[in-house]
Amino acid sequence: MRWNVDRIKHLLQTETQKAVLIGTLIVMMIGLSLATPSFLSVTNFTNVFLKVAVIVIIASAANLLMVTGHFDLSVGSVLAFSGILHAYLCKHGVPIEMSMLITCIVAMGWGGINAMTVAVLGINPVIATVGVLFIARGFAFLVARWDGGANIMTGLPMEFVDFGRELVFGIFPLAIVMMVAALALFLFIEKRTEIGRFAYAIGANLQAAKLSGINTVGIIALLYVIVALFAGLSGILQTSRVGLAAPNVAKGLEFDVIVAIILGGTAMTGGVGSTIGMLLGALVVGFASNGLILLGIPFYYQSIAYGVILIGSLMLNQRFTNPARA
Amino acid sequence: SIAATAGLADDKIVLGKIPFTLEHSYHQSIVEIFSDYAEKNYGAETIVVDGQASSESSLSAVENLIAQKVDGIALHSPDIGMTATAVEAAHKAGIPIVTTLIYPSTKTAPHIQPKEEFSSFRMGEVAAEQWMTAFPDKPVKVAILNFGGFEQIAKLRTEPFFKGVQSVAPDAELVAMQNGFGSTIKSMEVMLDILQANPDVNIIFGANDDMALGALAATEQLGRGKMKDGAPLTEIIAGVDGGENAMVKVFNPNSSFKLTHGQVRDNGRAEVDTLMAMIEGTIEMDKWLEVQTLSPEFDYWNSSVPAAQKFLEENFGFEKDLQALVDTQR
Amino acid sequence: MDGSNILEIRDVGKAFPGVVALKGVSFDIKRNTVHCIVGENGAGKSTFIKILTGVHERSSGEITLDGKPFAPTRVRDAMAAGISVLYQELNVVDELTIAGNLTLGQEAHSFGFPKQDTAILEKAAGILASFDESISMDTLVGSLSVAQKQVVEITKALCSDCAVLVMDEPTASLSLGETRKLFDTVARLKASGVTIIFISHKLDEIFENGDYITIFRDGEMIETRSLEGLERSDLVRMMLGKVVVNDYVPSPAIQTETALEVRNATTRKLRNVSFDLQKGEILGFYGLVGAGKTEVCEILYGHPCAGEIRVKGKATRLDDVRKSLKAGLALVPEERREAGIFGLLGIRQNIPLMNMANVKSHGLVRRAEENRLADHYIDALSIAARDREHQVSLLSGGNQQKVVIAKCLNRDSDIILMDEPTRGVDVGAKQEIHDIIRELAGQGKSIIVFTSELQEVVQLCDRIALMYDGALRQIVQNGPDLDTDHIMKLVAGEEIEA
Amino acid sequence: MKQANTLPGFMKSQTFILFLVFIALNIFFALMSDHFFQLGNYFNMLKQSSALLLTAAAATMLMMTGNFDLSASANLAFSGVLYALLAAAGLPLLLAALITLAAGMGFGLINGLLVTRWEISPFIATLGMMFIGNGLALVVCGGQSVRSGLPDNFRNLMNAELLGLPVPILIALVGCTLFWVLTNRTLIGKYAMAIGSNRNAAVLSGINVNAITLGLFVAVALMASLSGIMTASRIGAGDPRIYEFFFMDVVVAIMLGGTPLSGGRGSIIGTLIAAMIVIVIGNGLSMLNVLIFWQTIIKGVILIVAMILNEKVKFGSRVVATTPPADRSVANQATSVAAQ
Ligand SMILES: Nc1ncnc2c1ncn2[C@@H]1O[C@H](COP(=O)(O)OP(=O)(O)OP(=O)(O)O)[C@@H](O)[C@H]1O
Ligand SMILES: Nc1ncnc2c1ncn2[C@@H]1O[C@H](COP(=O)(O)OP(=O)(O)OP(=O)(O)O)[C@@H](O)[C@H]1O
Ligand SMILES: [Mg+2]
Ligand SMILES: [Mg+2]
Repeated sequence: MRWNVDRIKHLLQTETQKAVLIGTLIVMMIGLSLATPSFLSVTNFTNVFLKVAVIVIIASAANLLMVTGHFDLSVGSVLAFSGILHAYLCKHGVPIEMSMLITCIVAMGWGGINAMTVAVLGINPVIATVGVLFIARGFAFLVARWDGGANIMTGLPMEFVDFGRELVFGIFPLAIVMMVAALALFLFIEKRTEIGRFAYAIGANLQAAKLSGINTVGIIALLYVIVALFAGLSGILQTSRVGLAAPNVAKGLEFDVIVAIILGGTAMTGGVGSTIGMLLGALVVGFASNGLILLGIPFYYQSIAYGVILIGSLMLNQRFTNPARA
Repeated sequence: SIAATAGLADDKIVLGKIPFTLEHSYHQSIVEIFSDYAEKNYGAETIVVDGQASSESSLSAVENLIAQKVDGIALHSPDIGMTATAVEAAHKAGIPIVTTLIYPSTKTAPHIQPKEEFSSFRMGEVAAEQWMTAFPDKPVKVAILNFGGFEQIAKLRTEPFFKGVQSVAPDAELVAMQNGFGSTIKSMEVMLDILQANPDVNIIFGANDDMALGALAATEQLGRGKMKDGAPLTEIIAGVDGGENAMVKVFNPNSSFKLTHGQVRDNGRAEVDTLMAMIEGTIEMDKWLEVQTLSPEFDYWNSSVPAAQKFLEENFGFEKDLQALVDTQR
Repeated sequence: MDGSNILEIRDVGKAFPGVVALKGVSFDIKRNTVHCIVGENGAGKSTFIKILTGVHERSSGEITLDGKPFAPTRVRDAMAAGISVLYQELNVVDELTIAGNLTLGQEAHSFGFPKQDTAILEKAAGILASFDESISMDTLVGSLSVAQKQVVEITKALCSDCAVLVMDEPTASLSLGETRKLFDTVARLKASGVTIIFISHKLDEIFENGDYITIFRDGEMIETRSLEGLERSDLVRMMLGKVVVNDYVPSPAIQTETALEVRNATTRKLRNVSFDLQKGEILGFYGLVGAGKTEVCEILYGHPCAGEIRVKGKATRLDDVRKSLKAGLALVPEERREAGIFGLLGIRQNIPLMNMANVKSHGLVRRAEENRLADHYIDALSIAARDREHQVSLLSGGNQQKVVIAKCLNRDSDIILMDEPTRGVDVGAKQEIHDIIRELAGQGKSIIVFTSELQEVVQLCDRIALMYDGALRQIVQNGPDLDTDHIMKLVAGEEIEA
Repeated sequence: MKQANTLPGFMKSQTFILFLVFIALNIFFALMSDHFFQLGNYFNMLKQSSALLLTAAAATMLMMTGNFDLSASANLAFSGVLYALLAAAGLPLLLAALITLAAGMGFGLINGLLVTRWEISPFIATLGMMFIGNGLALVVCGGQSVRSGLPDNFRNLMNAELLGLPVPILIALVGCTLFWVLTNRTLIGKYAMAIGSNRNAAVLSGINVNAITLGLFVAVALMASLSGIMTASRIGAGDPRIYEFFFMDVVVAIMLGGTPLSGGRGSIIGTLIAAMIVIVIGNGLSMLNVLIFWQTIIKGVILIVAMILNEKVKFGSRVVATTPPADRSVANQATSVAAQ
């Protein structure tokens, strides 16, 4: 296909959401690099990517889940629980790789509960996953308590932190590599596999999807399990990055994830959305919070500015997709 | 004055303890010490209702305990204003109440006050001294992680710490003060951003150990965070609480997390003792009485591992060997 | 009929992003007439109505109502001007009762508290009962069938005292009986001085009720004239720009091989339904609304039943959609919006969903294959769309139906179930769909068409199964000597001596 | 045609099942703890939850339209601080309250305009307002709770009694009754339902969908703001960090009460019972001296189990509801065709 004015125009028309997000990002970057000299550097971009890595890893899967019209509010708790479990196992003599495996399987178990209640029993995803949010969080605190405190840190084997601090090829932090891998996997699923196509179909019309012979329950369940698995992996990653497992981490992570997804253009009701959009959404959020700290803005004002950026970027988007408006 | 009558007829005394939030090890430990001590020394039973770091929940907790007709309430409230209300409610029900850490705005009940500000100041002093000795010509730049501006934290920890620094290095500069949300991972992310904007930060204070550990992780990721046999290289990190995780770093000659202070046991015991004194009528429940406890400071240069070992055993039910733990560190 | 114009439409145009739906139409509507609007799917009829009623804002042009400029920006404006509308899509609130739906937006109230307006309710109940006595006013609308919902909507439109009544394909899901009653009502309203704008794809209805007719094609007004003296074939030619002949031709490839046998199928609704389907045959199921046609369709596609079903001689249970698909059946469902299309997705994504094998190689979805497939069906079924990415919910009804059929054809099943395949489809497209069905039969596929339109079975099917009240009364052979009176009697439940 | 049912209709409703769960919990805790089943304790629970009940009742109506407000907690915190500031500045309490309510209403107006005029997803719009509100609450008081200089009568609102009932309970009662009446007896309730069920149908019926949605956003904001005033008066200070997960409690109460996120139906009574279930669990488990972490877990399990029960019952009643009264109508059509 040749690139011509028409095609670009068409792309702009159909991909307004992304175009606006990219525009917002560019404006933010120009502003920040003028305002603070330390903004435009490899380490800073690494920092931002590290900051959004966990969000993007989980949101890659959660995005497709939301494309089917479902969501998972338990990711923060599953992440915290997995971090604690991993640290607990390692501290009590389970080899690190083994512990990772067990933690991942247990994390998928949490996803399995969501899959069971939401996909199979048809329970409202808000309540079902909030239920798991409570349960997993409670157990995270309990496991830590059985270990004798609120955090697990001392007594961990020295190699515990190696995984999280590993630099792939000596330059890329593992968290970023995992983020790219999760993105690539879900881009691939979205664009090239049946599951991706079916996810959109389910979100667009559940009834029609069933009548078309699509295994709707199976796909929704699978996505719930993958989301939980990614939350579990993120928990392991995060814990081994800081070398400490705390049961109170990632409170409200579910909102960060949903914000990235919705900013990226995925509808809560499903049927539309894209992995790339989600990434852009996460980056807007990540650069906003990075910039606010770089500028040394006090916390209270950061909160206000963050809210304004969220609403502002969606307003911009509305303005461009819907020129008739205001 | 009101007489503490409630519950005296019961065979067993029941105390209510409202921790700030059980989500932190400090508060878990204090609850443990409180109940053990009450049981062992007074044969009293303890009911724990979590304050969930919210003044709303804490006040509800007070009301619930009043409904259960406990004999005394120990409250670590998250808010100064609410403390007065809680005290009034307890008194109205004739139940003695003791408050901790957060001064009530009305002084109508006994209060336990850990004098943290001295140790915070001292940590600032020591950190600045150590830095100035090692790098006399590198100006002191301080970064602080707090809980998002809680005033009590400012009064007891962050302000005295910075004053301590200034007392040694008068032109020390506070280059960043950000919210670490009391969390290690959040603090790590925030500290990465702070160090990006201010790579020359050389003294970092986390208003609790979790945040100091997050700051340490951030510096480590940037290839800093190290000391050479206790000699500063890139920065000095200080925290508060004095738990096991912090101590292990503090006494590790290669880590730049070097100072902390804390107190659990004395606070817990003082709460129980004061409550029991009120129940037994030896002190009046509606008179202001400030019981002060100390929050001993530990740092690599001036404290010993055995002292820290003892502190951990007394305060956190520590049963391991600190030196051994330190030795396993890289 | 005093001959004056109640509405004058001048150069009215409407552009949606990417589509010009109306390209400046001008015509007049005379007071106290039945003015019909016809045109292919997507010609712009509904768009015109929505402009008239303030749902869409027009891009250009002017309208005068009773000689005064009329530019509604909200639905209320049109209501206040005395225009009452029956929209093409069902617009009922499932969670409310019938009474709640009928009064929605028009309630008499004081300070927000609804006042029991017995007069209105009695009037509504009267209108409702004249269509269907069995439904009570406090039934939840969600529990009604599509046809009954449509009756509720008609009742709602008729309730308000209006000067202009607009009906956009009111009979698409009505039975003959209800249709008849609707026409009686139309006649009565006209007698009482109301002007009626009537849109339909069923030409009989046009000729029966209409006084004037406006023909739309591609967003343009082709002609407005009196229906008197207009020939049916001329009308079709004006609508489509071509001639349509649609007579029954027996399917050429009927074989003696049985594709499907159903024996004594019984459910709560069905009683002992038994029939065979030959290979290469088009079997029609005809009955009134609620006779159980859809129910027969359902037991072949995912619903359990008592009795025996054999597919190609093999006893099979078809109580799960995926079992049916595996056994070689595929369905074009009755309610295309709810069960057929994936509205938010493009045509390209819709078509392969029943059978991804056609767009995969090495286990992966190939975009190029998807494109090829979409282009193939857009071409084969002449789906009118901007391009293959056109969002299906924005296609006109007929084209949406073609997308559903394309999706089903892509499955390449041997037995195809089509429940009301041409509902809401224009004459041209209907002819095309019929041609597709015939072609499929010619390829040796077996097709069952469930329809409540007599003309459709008569034109299309080789054999016709007649349903009444959950029972299959008789299967008649189509042919030149088909006795439609006999059919009507059977489906109406009259006793026939053997 | 009447269905031959052994159970009366209301017993099949979700709300009734919830009510049974609620009763069962009460009996359980009454048996387990001496102090639970006492008027004083119930007054406590109602007082503690009065803000939640009020806001949740309003938010139920909003959710019936398919919208929700995540900024309620920020609004509550902001309003509490503002109210305390105004009171400390010497304004008469009534005036302070009115100004605060007006400011709190601003949240609703902005939320409503963002959602209706700009068609921004309510999730982002109200989450954005939550961040802004949280920041504002901290900014106006400089991060310190407002407690000095408050007039003596500042806490009267929440501690006074009227007719033997604590005033906060009366306020909640009046407020909830108001919203029950609005939902079940007025056109607004009907329209809210219609908007959530089929927005298009509502628009085409001439309902001013945007005005009603906006109005309900404002109503929720007003109630959140009032809750802020009540909470400030309860704790005797304006605390900017109060009740961070308030909106979570609100949403859980509404959805457990049987109102779906997509709207279309809803039950104020259901919401109130659900809210009380959550409160009773917290209170009862605390009385049993259950560790907070176990409390969290038990809360989660009860949520899921209650929802599964709901779903089962709903399923049962759906089957009943859709049995078509077929025979007569078919016969009716048949005769009419025959008459042609
Ligand atoms: N909201 C919309 N956005 C974009 N395009 C639209 C919209 N509504 C209609 N269209 C397009 O406008 C054209 C005219 O559609 P309209 O619904 O008026 O056709 P119609 O004549 O009523 O057809 P049918 O007989 O199938 O109902 C079609 O091409 C349709 O795809
Ligand atoms: N008279 C009726 N009253 C209530 N529900 C009905 C009635 N008729 C049909 N239904 C419901 O509508 C659906 C389709 O029913 P059925 O198979 O009997 O109809 P049909 O003959 O296909 O008629 P049509 O599809 O034209 O409505 C079924 O779910 C049935 O329960
Ligand atoms: Mg139309
Ligand atoms: Mg049917």
